[in-house]
Amino acid sequence: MGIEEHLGNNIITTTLEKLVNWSRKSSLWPATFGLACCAIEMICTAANRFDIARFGMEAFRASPRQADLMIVAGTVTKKMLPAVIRIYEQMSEPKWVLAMGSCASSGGIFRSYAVVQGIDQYLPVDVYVPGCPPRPEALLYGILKIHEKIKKDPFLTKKYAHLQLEEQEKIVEKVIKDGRD
Amino acid sequence: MSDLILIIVVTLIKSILLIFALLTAVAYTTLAERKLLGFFQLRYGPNRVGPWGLLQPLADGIKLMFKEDVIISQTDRMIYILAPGIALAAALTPFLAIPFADRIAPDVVRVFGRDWNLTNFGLNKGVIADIDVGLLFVFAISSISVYGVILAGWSSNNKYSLLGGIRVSAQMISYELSIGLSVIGILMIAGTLSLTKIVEAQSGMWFVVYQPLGFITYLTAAFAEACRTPFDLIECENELVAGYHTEYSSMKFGLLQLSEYAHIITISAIAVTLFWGGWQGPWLPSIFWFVIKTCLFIFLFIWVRATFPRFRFDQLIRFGWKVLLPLSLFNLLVTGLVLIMAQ
Amino acid sequence: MAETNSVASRIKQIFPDVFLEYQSFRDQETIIVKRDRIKELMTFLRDEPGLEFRYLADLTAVDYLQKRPRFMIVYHLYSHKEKRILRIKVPLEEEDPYIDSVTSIWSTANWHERECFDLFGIRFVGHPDLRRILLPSDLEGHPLRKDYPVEGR
Amino acid sequence: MVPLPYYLTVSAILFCIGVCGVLIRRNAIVIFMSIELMLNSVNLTFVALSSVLNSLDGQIFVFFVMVVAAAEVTVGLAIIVTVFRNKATVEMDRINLMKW
Amino acid sequence: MVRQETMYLNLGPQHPSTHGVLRVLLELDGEVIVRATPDIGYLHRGIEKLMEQKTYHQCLPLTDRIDYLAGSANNLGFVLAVEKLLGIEVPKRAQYIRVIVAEFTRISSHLFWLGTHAHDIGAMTPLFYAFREREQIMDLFEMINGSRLFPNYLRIGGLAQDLPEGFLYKAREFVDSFPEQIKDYEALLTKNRIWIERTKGVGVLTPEEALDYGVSGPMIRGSGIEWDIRRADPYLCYEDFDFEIPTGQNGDTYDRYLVRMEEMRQSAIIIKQAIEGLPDGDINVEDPAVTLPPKEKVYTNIEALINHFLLIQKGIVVPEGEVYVHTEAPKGELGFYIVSDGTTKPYRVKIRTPSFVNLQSLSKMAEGRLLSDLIAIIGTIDIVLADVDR
Amino acid sequence: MLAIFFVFSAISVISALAVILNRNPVKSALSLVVCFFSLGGLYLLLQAEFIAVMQVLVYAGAIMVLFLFVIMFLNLGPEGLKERRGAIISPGASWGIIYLLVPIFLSLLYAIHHPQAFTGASGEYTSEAIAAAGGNTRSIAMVLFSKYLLPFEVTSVLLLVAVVGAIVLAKKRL
Repeated sequence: MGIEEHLGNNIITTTLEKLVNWSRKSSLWPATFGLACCAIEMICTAANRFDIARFGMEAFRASPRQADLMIVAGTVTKKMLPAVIRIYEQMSEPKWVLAMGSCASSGGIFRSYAVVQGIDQYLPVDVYVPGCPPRPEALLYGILKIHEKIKKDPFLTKKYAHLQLEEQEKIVEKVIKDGRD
Repeated sequence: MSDLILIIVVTLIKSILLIFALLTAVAYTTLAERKLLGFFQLRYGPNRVGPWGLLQPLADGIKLMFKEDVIISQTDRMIYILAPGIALAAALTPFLAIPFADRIAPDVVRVFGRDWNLTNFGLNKGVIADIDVGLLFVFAISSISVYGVILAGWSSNNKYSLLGGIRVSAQMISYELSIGLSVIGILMIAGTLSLTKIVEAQSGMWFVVYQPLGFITYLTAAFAEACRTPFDLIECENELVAGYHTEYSSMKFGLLQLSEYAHIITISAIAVTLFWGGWQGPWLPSIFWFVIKTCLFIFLFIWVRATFPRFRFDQLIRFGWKVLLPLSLFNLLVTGLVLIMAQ
Repeated sequence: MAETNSVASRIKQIFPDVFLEYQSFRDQETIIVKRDRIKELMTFLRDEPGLEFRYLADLTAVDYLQKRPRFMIVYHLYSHKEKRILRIKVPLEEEDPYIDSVTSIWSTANWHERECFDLFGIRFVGHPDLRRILLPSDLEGHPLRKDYPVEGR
Repeated sequence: MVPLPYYLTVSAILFCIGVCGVLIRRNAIVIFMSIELMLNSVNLTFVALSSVLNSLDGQIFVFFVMVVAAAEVTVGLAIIVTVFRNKATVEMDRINLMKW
Repeated sequence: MVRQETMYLNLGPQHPSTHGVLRVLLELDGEVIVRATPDIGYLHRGIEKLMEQKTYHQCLPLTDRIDYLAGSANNLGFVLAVEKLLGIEVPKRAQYIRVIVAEFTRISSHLFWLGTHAHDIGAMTPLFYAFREREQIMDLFEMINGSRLFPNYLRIGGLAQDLPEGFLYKAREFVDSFPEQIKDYEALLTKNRIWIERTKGVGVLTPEEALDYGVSGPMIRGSGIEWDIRRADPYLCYEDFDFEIPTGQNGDTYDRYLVRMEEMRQSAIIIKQAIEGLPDGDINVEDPAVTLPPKEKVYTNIEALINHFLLIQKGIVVPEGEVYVHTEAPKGELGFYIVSDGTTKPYRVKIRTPSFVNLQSLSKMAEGRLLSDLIAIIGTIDIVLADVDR
Repeated sequence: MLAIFFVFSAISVISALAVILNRNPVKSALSLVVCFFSLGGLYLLLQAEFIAVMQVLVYAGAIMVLFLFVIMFLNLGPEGLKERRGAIISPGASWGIIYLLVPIFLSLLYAIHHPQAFTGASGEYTSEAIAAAGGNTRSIAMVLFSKYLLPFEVTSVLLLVAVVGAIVLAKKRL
């Protein structure tokens, strides 16, 4: 995390918290992360008709280090899973995950040997957007929901919920195991 | 002694004001780019954050500041941290010598019950340091600016960043020569290296009239210098992910981003100073002219970005050596001949 | 029909030892051959004037779990000149299913054969780089075999 | 005003450091950089003396030194690149092109 | 101290210009590619295996998601294959409508290719221009069956429903204005020096190599071989329409660009002809074993109700046999090889996808080129990773 | 004045030491850049503005970028940037250095502190004369293009030869 760890818990922090949350919500840069069909609708969302730029979100970052929001757009296969997790871990805090489409949420129609049945088994998903693929409007609605969530985030008054080290190790182990078979 | 204090104080005030203005300008250049790109691409661009999206840069800045700062373990820590600073400093420093207005204060100011004569050392002029070799100074500093990129690319310990770093050093060698040669025509006409004198020499006619070819070569090389489309090879997201700043996050990334846009402003300001009469212009106060002209150039940069594809790396180098260099040499030759004839 | 029969009969004539059967279904011709001289046969089909199946459209396998022989390799050849599809099928036994690679005849067979190896476990002898192509390299089993559960093991 | 010997001392120190670099380093590029360092220390003497002696010849000589250095660096680095292509090393101990 | 070694660079599986989740292992000497090895399978979803568990109609939504830029084109290939197995032919009106849908799909797929390809080479704006038109096509798709990306409009033996009112008018409107809009892109790219520099002579495939690598669609036509399945092996009623097959001469990226641009124009011409010649009549075959009875009959007629019940519950019974049907999908030859064992579920479906085969030529085209060229080459192959991996 | 001199000279000496003592060639090159900068500062103190700016422009801006480019270009491999471990100075060499350098350095110091060695006819370019002529740059130009015209022209030939030579050497195939 950034500066806030050095700040105490006092009267200024609530105002600061509001300001920072506002800025985080206003400049939520997604990582370019298209996996399958949903990526096309994600690109449509960024294109001129739906224009995600209105929310200051057109800065699709190719480097996960600079992104705030990971839109898991599409089917996650078991071969792809380690890469997905890695990208998530490369993103710097604070970060949010949006599972776009039924494949990312639950595996969708692909109940097969190769497909991960829902990315939420491995990543903390903030918002699920249903649909196969969801329409751009649906994605925009999901993003607005994330905005609401960010606005309520008490990151200063309550310490940010870091994953504990052991938990993290467990997840990594699970990934390695599941990625294998 | 009081003179020295005066110089220091006035220069400090001017510098701080300028830096503040510049950083604001840089922040809003990013917004302008996003809005204009939206306009070119049949979109709206940011419009939800504040009225017309005007608070967007502020939000971006605060967000970046409060983002986790990842410093990768296998990196050269010091250089990694230093690089964004070098980049931004090198992008802003040339403004030291660029005259941005005619005069910004009266000759004599009365403060603390004392008259201070500001004409000494040109303190009332719209330039921070009227350096005798201003032009050379500007180019010397901008030749330093590649270090920020090279070091960022090298210290990130990432192959994409490294490729970005290598690209910038190779590409810089190919355009730096033409950018230097293209302004020599100006030197020959103005007969001075001081930027204020160059601007004053343009009171009759702007140098772009005498030096159209020089201007074109300068502008082309300037696109390469600012690493903008069609020459944005060092960070082109489609090839090198994010190029030299792939591994940067938080405010360090913000600084690199700022330096990139600051570079655009600097380059535009130099172009205005050398070719488009600097602050010269009728009716309006001089500083307005300077700002308006610079903004036009920034607009041009964004326009080109929306229009052109990207050159390939070797094509840029070939272009630099085989097209720009001969052109600027030819320009030099013609200017020399004309000057001799005129005598 | 007669024309196609002529393909079949020519193969029968030139490769009598491997020719097994000729089938036709919905205007599509199938020739079933043994695996022994597959490379020779394919080279013949590619280069023989009047046939010129220069284009390997597809290469795959079918797993007939209950039947013997269990696997069937299916080649779909296309002739741009004759504008015609020809299907060549080669039966393979369950134990150690292998067949000669046709990569040297058509470069495109490279990935098709790798895919076949990946999903069916069929070995292509003489293939330059026979690795798994679609699935993670450490996966066990071959998913398109009928005895592999659809949701994986 | 800084006395002349001060400049000359700094220059001498830099020169000696450059000599050290040439002598002790194996990496051809670093050796090359040490040579540049020596050239620069000499430049410093030139400029210092020219300012003391009220003559511009020293500065002009520095100008020429820079030109020569630029030329030298281009060719030198080209040689290093070529050697590296053939020998896969830039270590001086291993570059024995003259010995067969 | 240092070995001269080539650098290994891992491009992907998550990289902005790999069009999804392609991974390319690169061996670089400086920036020159010594060897490029594509590594695929990051989107392998086991569609072929899944199809073996589903009835023929249940397979249809799966085919949509193979090449997700051209959902209807995949539907078409599959239903044609099944219809061939069944030995039926759909009525003329259905064929014409299928042609219209297929060609719209081709245009939308090519528009997406154009946008991303241009974006890869660094021109941002064509992407947005292309999406302007693509959204219009999406609207048309939404009209016919309610969904944008995957209309899932085709059925075995016909169509899900007849065209809605106003569709033809809007389609006509689009087709009429489209050639004008193509000029916008051409103005940005075709004569642009940088674009030509970046694409001419990059990724050359000679006709022999094209055949050897089995590439199809615009790839093989770009190499100068005039082979279009719509013409060579006409399906639906493509022989009714008058259209040209554009070909290139040099087989480079620029030629393939021109071929695809021209194909979009030709598609618009085909659609225009189809709209003009659209016959009246049924849209489904009159075969109770294949087609669902009309809804009003299901409510009033017991026979129809049982028929409906059986078709939904059990599915269509397809006779034993095997067929390979190939169609000209936007990206090339899309082949469905279906083995039926006489039940309601396919015994084995092999999908011969164009991208899978076309992608194989990547290593050949990229060898000895620069890293930037690789990006252009990936763009020119026009891959969709779901199409490659299935 | 003296304080500034000491700052610059200290920086230059320290960075020069860093050039030869750093294992990593990239860091050596960077130290050299710093050294050149501080030398530029010293030139400024000596009122040689033109030379100072040229120092930054040519040495720091061009030559060192070339160095960095070559270093990065040759050491692409991940291990490449690290030199082989072990002493930079071999024991034998260190004695040689002491025997060789100490006398050189001492004799230099001796010469420096006997300034009669440097007395010569004072030139005409005093700082007042330079100011009157229109500044350092203008005066240099005057001398360069009159007295030193031939050498100046010869350097252009030299540069041309260097460029041709470098291309011939470094290009894989012509």
